[in-house]
Amino acid sequence: MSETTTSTKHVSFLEYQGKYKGILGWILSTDHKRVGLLYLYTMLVFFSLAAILGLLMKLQLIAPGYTIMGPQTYNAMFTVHGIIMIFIIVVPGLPAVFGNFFLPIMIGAKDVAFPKLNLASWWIYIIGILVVLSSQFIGGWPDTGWTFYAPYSFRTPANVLPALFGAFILGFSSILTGINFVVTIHRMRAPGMTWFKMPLFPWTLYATAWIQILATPVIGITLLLTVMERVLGVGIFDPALGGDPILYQHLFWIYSHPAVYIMILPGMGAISEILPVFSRKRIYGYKAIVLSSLAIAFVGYFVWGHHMFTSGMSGRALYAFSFLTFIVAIPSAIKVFNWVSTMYKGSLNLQTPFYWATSFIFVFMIGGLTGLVLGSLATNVHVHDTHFVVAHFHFIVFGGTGYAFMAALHYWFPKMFGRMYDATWANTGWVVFFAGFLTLYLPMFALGLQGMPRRYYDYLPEFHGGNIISSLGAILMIAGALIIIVNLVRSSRHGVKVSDKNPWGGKTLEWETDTPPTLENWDEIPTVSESPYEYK
Amino acid sequence: MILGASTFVEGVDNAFIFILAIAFFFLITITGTMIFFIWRYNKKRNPQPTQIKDSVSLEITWTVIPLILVLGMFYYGYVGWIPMKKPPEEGIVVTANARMWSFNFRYENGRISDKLYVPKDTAIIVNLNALDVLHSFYIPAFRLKEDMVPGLANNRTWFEATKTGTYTIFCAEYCGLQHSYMISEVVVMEPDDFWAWYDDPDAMVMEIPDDANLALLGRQIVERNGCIACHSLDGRTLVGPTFAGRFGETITVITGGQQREIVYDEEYVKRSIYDPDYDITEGFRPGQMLSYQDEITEDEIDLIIEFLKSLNE
Amino acid sequence: MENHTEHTSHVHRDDEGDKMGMWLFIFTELLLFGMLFLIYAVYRYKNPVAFQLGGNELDVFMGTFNTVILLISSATVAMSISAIQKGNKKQALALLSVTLFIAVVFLVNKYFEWGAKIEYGLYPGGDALLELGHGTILFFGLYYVMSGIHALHILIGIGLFIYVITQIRKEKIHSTDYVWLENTGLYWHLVDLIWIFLFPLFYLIH
Amino acid sequence: MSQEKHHIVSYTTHGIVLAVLLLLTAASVAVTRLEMGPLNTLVAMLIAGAKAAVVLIWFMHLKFDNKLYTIFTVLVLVIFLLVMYVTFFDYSYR
Repeated sequence: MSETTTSTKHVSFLEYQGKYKGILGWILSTDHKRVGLLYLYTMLVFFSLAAILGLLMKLQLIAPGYTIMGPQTYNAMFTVHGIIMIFIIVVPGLPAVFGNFFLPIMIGAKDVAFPKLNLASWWIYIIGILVVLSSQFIGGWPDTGWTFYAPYSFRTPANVLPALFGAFILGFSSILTGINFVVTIHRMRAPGMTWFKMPLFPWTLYATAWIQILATPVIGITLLLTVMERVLGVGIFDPALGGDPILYQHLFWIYSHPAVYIMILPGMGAISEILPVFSRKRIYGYKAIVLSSLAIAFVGYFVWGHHMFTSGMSGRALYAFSFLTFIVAIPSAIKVFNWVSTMYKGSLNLQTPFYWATSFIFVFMIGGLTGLVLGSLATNVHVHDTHFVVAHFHFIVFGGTGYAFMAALHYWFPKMFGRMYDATWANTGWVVFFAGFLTLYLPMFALGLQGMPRRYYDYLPEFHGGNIISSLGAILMIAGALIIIVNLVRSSRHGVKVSDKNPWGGKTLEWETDTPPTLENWDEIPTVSESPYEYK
Repeated sequence: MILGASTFVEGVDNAFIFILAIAFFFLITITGTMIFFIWRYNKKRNPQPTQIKDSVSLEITWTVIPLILVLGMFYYGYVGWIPMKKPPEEGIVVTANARMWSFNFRYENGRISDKLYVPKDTAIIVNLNALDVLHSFYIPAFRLKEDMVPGLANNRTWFEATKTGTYTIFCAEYCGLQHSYMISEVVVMEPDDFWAWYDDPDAMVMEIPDDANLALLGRQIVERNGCIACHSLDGRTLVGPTFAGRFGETITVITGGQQREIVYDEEYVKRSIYDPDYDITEGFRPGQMLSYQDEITEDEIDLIIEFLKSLNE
Repeated sequence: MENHTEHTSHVHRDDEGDKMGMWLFIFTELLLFGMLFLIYAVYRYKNPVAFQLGGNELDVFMGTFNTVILLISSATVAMSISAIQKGNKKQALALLSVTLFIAVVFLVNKYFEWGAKIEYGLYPGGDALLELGHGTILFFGLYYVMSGIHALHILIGIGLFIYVITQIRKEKIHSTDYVWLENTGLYWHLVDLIWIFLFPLFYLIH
Repeated sequence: MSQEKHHIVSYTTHGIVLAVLLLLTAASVAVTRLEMGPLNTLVAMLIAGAKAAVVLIWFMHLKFDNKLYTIFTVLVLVIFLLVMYVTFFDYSYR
């Protein structure tokens, strides 16, 4: 009898049997860890879908002219690819998966502040996805691009409304997650965990959550107005009725630029967790990283205009935005320097998460440095709306957020599933993926400099060379992604069991709970006395 | 860098070189350092880590130095860009009209062309005019890009070409189905050649010699106005119905919600050009084409009809 | 492994946290309306004359009346919180009923106001409006969008008040657990706050 | 942990606050009758701002609650006003 009580006390959240059984026990569970995994599985499905769309697009571009699809299909594909990748994958991305799973554990709490709301935001997310995808069955896919620029978005005969509504609903999910995290961090830190003893991942989630709260309503109202424009013709963005299409762009980017920081900040946080653990060293410049995260979150609100350098804005606005853009580059640079310094004189444990983390720094640097080209006025005018931009933001959003996501997944995997993945396959997947990634996106920089515009179904013969390489890279990258996903999915069920609480030797609180954690994470809320990452 | 042929090229390319040089320097140095650390401090070689204290002065150093560098980038970008925003007082004024999915260019003397013909070493001021949705006027060789925004007052740009030749004009802002085919050319000529072309009276007044090939003239009008972006000449269905083999046939159209059968005749062609949404051929969507009321004259329509007739053969 | 029912899913109560959550939600609302105000500011700047003329079309008396009653309802809701803190259930219910009533009156007014305009053809896409200039179209477009979204918030507020009143009756909300009422109050003040700006922007500035 | 002591605001205070708000409303309506050109807008916005501040401070309890909420509110307003300001960098110089 006594044995059963201990075992019930320490049953993992994966096996815990609550009010509901089977799948209902998951989709109705308010446990933050199960909600996190629900997001993970949903994202896995839709990432695969959008990645396939991306691959098909690259195959279309392997040669000029009609290759495998017509222009309407192609335009619909890059639209749906963009909407899924942005609104369904990278914006919720790390916060929804790893934030939900690890934020409460890392600050020593039993759950988030509003567990029911947390589950509700997953449901809202699912509803949003279904609305977006419903367009396929009620009138076909939209063809506006994920930016829904006015006035095309209400002139096109294609079916745009479901996508607009869906993205609007997805925004609610994002806001609710943000509110939940801010309150959780303010109210539920373990005794002794002062602000500056909080690990960096929660810190970046905090900065991110504020952006989610304050920026998402902007896109909400913008999408809503576009819906009204299409349905009622209110004229707010319609030049035929006196509206200003450039104002649409302002509003769109007032959200969508901070959204880039929603995407990247938690990734930076995850990298800041991983590097000290695998270097066996304290993170270098803890406070600098915290402050630069907050600075990015704040200044990030005022640089949206650099997406509009050729939009017809006034000249004065242009150089104000360019100037601010260069200012916001500095905090990211500071982070890179601190990460590299963390490795200095460490004892580097060369494991899969570490490979992902270092390759993150590499691709993120390329993304950031090409961002400088885009931030400068003269150069921007030439490469704006070309493949250069496409390459740049894939380096940031996929290279940055995507690599950080992979690093985090390989880092926390044993804690989440209580099993270990096959390291050889994981490393093989990383090599193939990394090689494919560079082959896919680097040529796009060259194509952009040559002047190939983006969202191009067909192109002039002079752009053929770069496109062939890029398309082959896409195939290689998808192969790498396949290896990684198969390895992880297989290992989550059949991998070697891990019972060690702390397989990597981390210092943050999540490594003090059971593997995998029990329902409420802690028998007793821990008390914190040291700052995180205190390696001796 | 790539081919450059305008006065903006130098400033823009200088900014490119400055930024890319710094970017490559940092990328190579930092990546090199990381690789060195991985080699030098990996667990086998360095089993015992050494803890290092944070250094405020180091943090300040690597905040200030990049700050100075990016301010330099801002400066180069600004200097290379400012001439683009300052069109000169005098120059040749051209109005660029963009619609889904073609450009045309109207000169001050009323001459209209589907390609932009300009003289070398002369300032060309381009009024940008979008008729339906956003387009963007992009000439990579001139390092020039500016969006064409419907309804935007004073939407213009300018350039001065420095080399004769033919350069591509792209539409860089996504504008729908045929976006990637919305391409034109800018032809830079010696000033004498340009003025000869500009003042060519034959191109101004349409005097059709008796033995002229009317169908060929019609074809030129069709091409100049970008009709073939949407209406194929070989029977394929694009955005609108094909031109091939239709003239004189009986077709089914929707007029004011009513389906009816009419003959594809002179009157129908004219109505379709001036009031495109009046009759919609069955299977196509209204609202796709704007009226060409002020752009194609009735005389030109007669030539277009000759061309359409020729397609039946 | 069937019997884990003894595990009590911890009842975590944190009124301060709940209130903080509400404040954060209010911030999202502020930004949402803030962007509408931004659009308004831009178009007013671009079409000053048309916006002045548009303002003349609206009934200042109606607007003032709605402002006054909305302010009163804000006061009654604030008082109802004091009442519940003191444990005075009856007073709280009475004050909330007044608020609820005012909310309904506000919507009825709006209905008549909109109805009169729509009859004239002054609605997006309406014949009378399309004949007027671009600036006026924008003014009325914004008028309908902004007061419409505001009215939607009033509607949600009515739902919240009905819920809170029933909860007070059921003694679910009482002098030591009234965060629901407090948050509903915050929400209602937000609705008031927005109207405080909508009123001069549409009805007053000529 | 959640039962910190709460300040109970008296009915009188609420009454005074309401009176002030109604007075400001009346002032706002009255001022419109004067012809002051562009100043009209400014005055109307200032009065609206004052009313909003009164609602925030008394009705929404910022005066009595944790100072954190005041900081948040100010921060949000600052961000909003800056966004507005930056947007007008475009429109004022177009």
